[in-house]
Amino acid sequence: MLPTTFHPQNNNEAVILAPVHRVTRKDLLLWAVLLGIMGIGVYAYLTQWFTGLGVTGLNRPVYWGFYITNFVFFIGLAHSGTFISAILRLAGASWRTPLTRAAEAITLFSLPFGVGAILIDMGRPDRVMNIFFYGRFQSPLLWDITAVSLYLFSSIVFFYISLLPDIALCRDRLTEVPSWQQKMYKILALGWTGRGEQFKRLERALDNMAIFMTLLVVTVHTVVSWVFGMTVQPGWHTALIGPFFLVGAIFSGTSAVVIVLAILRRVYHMEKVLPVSLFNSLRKLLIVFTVAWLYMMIAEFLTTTYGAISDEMLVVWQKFTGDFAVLFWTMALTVFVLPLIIFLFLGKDHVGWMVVAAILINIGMWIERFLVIVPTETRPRFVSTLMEGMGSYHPSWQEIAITGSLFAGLILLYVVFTRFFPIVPIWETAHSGETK
Amino acid sequence: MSKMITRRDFLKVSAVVAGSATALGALKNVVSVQAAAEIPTTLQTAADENIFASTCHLCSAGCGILVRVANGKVVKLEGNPMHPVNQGSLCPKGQAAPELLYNPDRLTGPQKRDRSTGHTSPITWDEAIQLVSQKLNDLRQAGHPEQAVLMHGDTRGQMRSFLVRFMQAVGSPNIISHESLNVAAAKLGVYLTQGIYAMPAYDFEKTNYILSFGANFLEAGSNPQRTISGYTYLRRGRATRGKVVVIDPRQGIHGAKADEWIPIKPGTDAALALGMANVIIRTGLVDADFIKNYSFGFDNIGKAKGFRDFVLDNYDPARVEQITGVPATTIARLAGEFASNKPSLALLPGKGGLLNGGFGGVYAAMAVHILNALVGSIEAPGGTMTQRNMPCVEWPRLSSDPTAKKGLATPRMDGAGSKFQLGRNAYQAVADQILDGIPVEALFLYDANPVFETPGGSRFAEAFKKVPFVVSFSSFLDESAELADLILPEPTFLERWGDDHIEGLGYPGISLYQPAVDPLYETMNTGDFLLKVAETMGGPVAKAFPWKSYQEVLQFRLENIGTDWKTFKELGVWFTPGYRFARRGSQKWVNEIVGVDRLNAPRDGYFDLYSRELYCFLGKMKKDELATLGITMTGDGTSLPHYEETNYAGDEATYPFTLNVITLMSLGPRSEAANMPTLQEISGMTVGETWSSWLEMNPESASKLGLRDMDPVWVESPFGKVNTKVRIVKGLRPDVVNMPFNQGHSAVGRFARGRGVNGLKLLNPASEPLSGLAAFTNTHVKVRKS
Amino acid sequence: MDISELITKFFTSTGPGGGMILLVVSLAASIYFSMIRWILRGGEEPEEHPSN
Amino acid sequence: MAKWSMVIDLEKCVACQGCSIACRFENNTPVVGPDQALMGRAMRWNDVFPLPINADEDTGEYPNVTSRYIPRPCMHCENPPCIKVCPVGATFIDNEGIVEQNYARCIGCRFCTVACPYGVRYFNWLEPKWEAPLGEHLNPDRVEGEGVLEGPVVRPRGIVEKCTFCVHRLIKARERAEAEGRDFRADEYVPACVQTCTGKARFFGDLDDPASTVSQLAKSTRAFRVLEEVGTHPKTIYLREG
Repeated sequence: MLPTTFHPQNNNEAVILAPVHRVTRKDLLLWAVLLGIMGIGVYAYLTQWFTGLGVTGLNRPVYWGFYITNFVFFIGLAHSGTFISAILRLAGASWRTPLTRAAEAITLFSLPFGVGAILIDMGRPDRVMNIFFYGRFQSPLLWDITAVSLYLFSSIVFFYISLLPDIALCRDRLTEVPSWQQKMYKILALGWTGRGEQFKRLERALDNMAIFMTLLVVTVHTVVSWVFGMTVQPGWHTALIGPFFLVGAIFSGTSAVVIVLAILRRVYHMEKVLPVSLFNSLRKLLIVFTVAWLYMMIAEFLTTTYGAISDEMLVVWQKFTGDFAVLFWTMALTVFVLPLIIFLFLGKDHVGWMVVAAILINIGMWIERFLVIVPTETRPRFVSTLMEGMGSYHPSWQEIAITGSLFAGLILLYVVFTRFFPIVPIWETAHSGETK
Repeated sequence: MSKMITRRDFLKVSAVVAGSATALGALKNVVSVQAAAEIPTTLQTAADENIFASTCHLCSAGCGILVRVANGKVVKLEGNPMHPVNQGSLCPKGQAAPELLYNPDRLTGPQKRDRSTGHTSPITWDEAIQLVSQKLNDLRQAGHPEQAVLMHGDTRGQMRSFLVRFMQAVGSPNIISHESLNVAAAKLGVYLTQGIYAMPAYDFEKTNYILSFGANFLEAGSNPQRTISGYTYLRRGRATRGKVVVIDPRQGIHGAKADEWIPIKPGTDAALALGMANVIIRTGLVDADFIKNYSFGFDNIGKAKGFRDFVLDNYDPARVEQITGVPATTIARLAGEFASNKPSLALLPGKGGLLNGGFGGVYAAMAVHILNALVGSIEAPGGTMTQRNMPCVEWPRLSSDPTAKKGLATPRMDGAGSKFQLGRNAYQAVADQILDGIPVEALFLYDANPVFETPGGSRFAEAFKKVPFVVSFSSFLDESAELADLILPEPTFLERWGDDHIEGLGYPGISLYQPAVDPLYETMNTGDFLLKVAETMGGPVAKAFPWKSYQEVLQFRLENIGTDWKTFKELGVWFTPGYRFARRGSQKWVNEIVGVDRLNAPRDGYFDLYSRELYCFLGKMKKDELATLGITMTGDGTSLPHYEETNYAGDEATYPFTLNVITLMSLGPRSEAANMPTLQEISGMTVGETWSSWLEMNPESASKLGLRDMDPVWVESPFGKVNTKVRIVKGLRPDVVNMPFNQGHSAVGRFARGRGVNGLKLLNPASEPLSGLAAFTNTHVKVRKS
Repeated sequence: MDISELITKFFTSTGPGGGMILLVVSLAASIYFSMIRWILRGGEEPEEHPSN
Repeated sequence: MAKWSMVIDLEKCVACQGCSIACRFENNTPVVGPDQALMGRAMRWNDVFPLPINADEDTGEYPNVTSRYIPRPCMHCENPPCIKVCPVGATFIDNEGIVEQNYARCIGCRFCTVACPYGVRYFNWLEPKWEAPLGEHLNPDRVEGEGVLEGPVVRPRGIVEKCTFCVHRLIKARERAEAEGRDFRADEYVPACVQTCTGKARFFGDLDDPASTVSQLAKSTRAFRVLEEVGTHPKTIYLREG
């Protein structure tokens, strides 16, 4: 016998719960397509498993390519959730509440793919346990693993506890869903009642975790950057690389939230729950981030070019005018110029333009991650080691397929989640606040 | 109440401070690297191991090797430290030799090819012996033993004389060496001046100054390992560092290592050498004793013009600058340095030198060697030496029967000595001669792949069609073996007996090949095969070869080298160290150093500045007669070294570049090397290429043609065109382009086939009419983007 | 063994790193576990102090 | 304890690549074939390159062109960036200063290859293979221990390998000295590249022994180390030309 559960009063409850009631044909089709893409990725990975990393376009000296780019990108994307819900929680920005879960879900679902990208990149995935048997803490890779695994773990908890009241709500309200689904809600709700101290304690726990999560966000992406920054390679070996990665991560993560929100709003008819004002708030944030990112870029490139150390300049020229010039200037266009124009002149009260800008930013940020990693490798300090055909990188179909399947996986987890759990926190957006 | 800091507190504080200090100290350790704790390990190795001393056969240097045989497999080669040529060193080719032995494309046994179908079928060695002896006996019975022809490559040691003896016993004078493709021009230059038909050995160790005329001595000279050791000793092995000047249109490795690189206009080396001679004579820096007492033709001889006046009249540095493109001041300076930093040395090109394609090349070699004479560096410490060979036991007298005598009296089929009056061998001309109707009934190819390695090699493919019986002894199915009727594979040098004379150091020495492993396949040492053929042929041929095996032949010949067979086998090499120079004008000088090989001119110990030998051939010729030989000079000038303008194939307007096919250290001179994957993978280090060929071009010329590095190009000469890619090389004359040799095989094996293109296909296939030399550097090409 | 050596050993030798990861993660696990229990216990109506 | 070091006299080096190939046959590095080589996956632990190290260095215009070549084994840094970043201690420096690689432990993350400023570390992109019977020539030497695999043993795919100063030769030389009941001398051990060097440009020995040739040469005014400004302190020392 369940004790009677208290659920905060929310007028939009029906709207928010609407997508959870049923899995449509269209859903199944979408899931099948995404699974199909992942299947190609799995096949690609199997060829890599059985043949070796030789199936990739990686080479000497470009030892790291798409996979590591994906790793950095996905970890960066993951910063959206923590940023929106933890940092904004601490800042007391109450407008964030409707989009916290949508944002946190991005965190939760992109992190495994970030970690997966690392495993995919390993030459000997069968020896992954060596990291635990023989781990050396002098290696930044260990810092990375520590930080990312803690981050993943904490994100799950952070996400889960904020989901608890809504799971309980599903348990109590969704009586027409299949029995396995009901059972799932029942187990996952952990006997949530919403009575007594529960909501108060939940808020307290979330507040405290938010502090911790904020620290983790900073740590994680700085540590990710240190994988590069701790080497002596030109273009990487800079103290700025930590903040640089961090700002970039929050930037791309926040843009990702814009995209997700817009889609949810449209597909699940949540215009009321997710009002345009949300986009306007995000727009303001994004303007700040774009400018901050521009500042980072200028700080980085001005220092390098002004100092003009020849090793460093080789990398800079690779980006400005060399093999990566097209990518570099595309990145500049999609990360600064177009988004700023959109944000300043077109984006206000216009979800469509915001989405365009957000997509551009995410494409640009992926390219940016690529440009941080690969050009440096193409121009190592000992340039003579480059012979004909070397110092360039062309990803193979396996790398592209696996990258595609990582994105497909992220989307799949996301869309499946929205069909079983309310993507807008019902209790947090409730009209009546506290328990009676 | 004032609180006193007690001693206890003080200690506490100190401890904290000290603790932080050690922690900070630890920080330093954290960011530095510590030696790892040792995990006990053991070394596992082969159960049984042996080391065999032997000799490398992958180029003409003949380095001593120590072969490590583990569990019955050859796993590693090292240089033999006892061997004077390489003294423990070994170049990449030698190091890669296990890939020759264990090459997947080796021929595994004798085969017979059916001409009509082109199919090959395995036969037994007995059948092969029968077929060959039958053929030779048939030829002898028909009274035409001279119609058996043997073409061979870099074959030295006893095998060379063994082959000669075999062919002589059969009755054929036609043993044709490939030297007309490479060293013969230089050898002729030495012959026409010093009167000895051999490449000089150089005393690198004692010389102060080296002028290298395209000798390419650090990559692909005739004895690269010897010249490399000599060079490094000259530079850093002794107290004073010698100077090295390289004269070559291509900088290459030797130009890069030299103190000065003089990019000379191709084919004008003679003018430069004579321009320097002009300066040396004018400034009175000649070695007066040598010139006055031991040379011929410096001053005028009666009415005939001597070397001095000829050079002073014709080779003023200002004029030489016009011809060679080398500034007169540079010529004067280098000549001065050369003559005043004695002992100094002028190096003749060995392989891959850029001598002129016509007889001008021989004149150039003469002019270069005369520079050595002018500074007294002939047979002198720090100068040239005369290579001595180990005394071998004389072969038993060959009692030729009438058939053989008749055959031996016929002129050589390659035209050497007849058509090519001054030639000793005309390897590349064999095809033309056959196609011109000279009958050849049996053609043996030993260590020879003429279809690939001669300019216009496809003529050989045609010529082979007219020869009913072509036999190849190659270990690989190379381009020539593919067309042979009998393919009788010889084991690689790691599986057979053999020997080699040590060259390049002056003093005599002999180096042994011994089987490090049993032959992997049904192959047979060609020596053993010919012994069996001789036995089967019977009669005088059998009598000439009383030995049971080729190893016995070696033991017989090397009886008196000063050591017993056991010690020789153990050491792999035996030599008499220390070159003893002959005193100028002594009996030894006359008997061994100067004039020994002259056929017409007197063997009087005089070094010819005015070549009396050449006078015997050209002295009386008229202008038009000379013109047919491609010589524009008339009168005394024909016997004196002079500059002859190269008669290029392809007019300069259409074909603006001179093509130079360069030999690289990595791929070397032998076709098999192209099928060694390791060598392919390091082949084009200087330009960053592997497994392919390329065209080297000066950046200026490339930009004129609108070509960028790595652009695909057509290289076209009047004789053909090939498709390759252009590589920009700064160290190259704008009017010269280079292509690497030993790529573009259509056979040999999986690693060689279809890799790049063969630049020799573009070269003028003509032979030089006086000497029978292949014309390697007188072809012009054009280049266009493809 | 002094502290500096200990720190050095921790960073440079093989093993402690893996242990560190496990330690951090398991520490977090136990904290989170008790935190969730603490939150849920807030729902029990304890007799000692009735809330309303 | 010895501190092994190599000195390469660039004046005596004639870029013959004998060292590259001696290394290949001593250490069983595979030929990767034309396609792989074109991608830059050729394995030459000891490679030879045309200089300049720095691409914007001026090499002059024709005819005053400077061309130089440099052979590059592992630098065996005293402070190797590769070792710092290895997450599992698969690459390590032994107490004689040799930077080694344990093939049994490497996880193939390629952090070390990225961290090495000299590009001396090579990754096995594919299974190394020798077309039969080419594999017959493989050096049978291997160094084994508890969880350790080193030496010329053929490496599996997916791991990193590198120049080890032919450490198995050191072990062999020590074992031989021990078997013969005498003390091991530093001159009993040289790597394959040093042994084969056509120009006798390479010297090898103990940098801790002030009387050794390498110590003497390291003091030469011609001595320099590649990228010494990076703080890696290489024990492979070069002597300038000229």
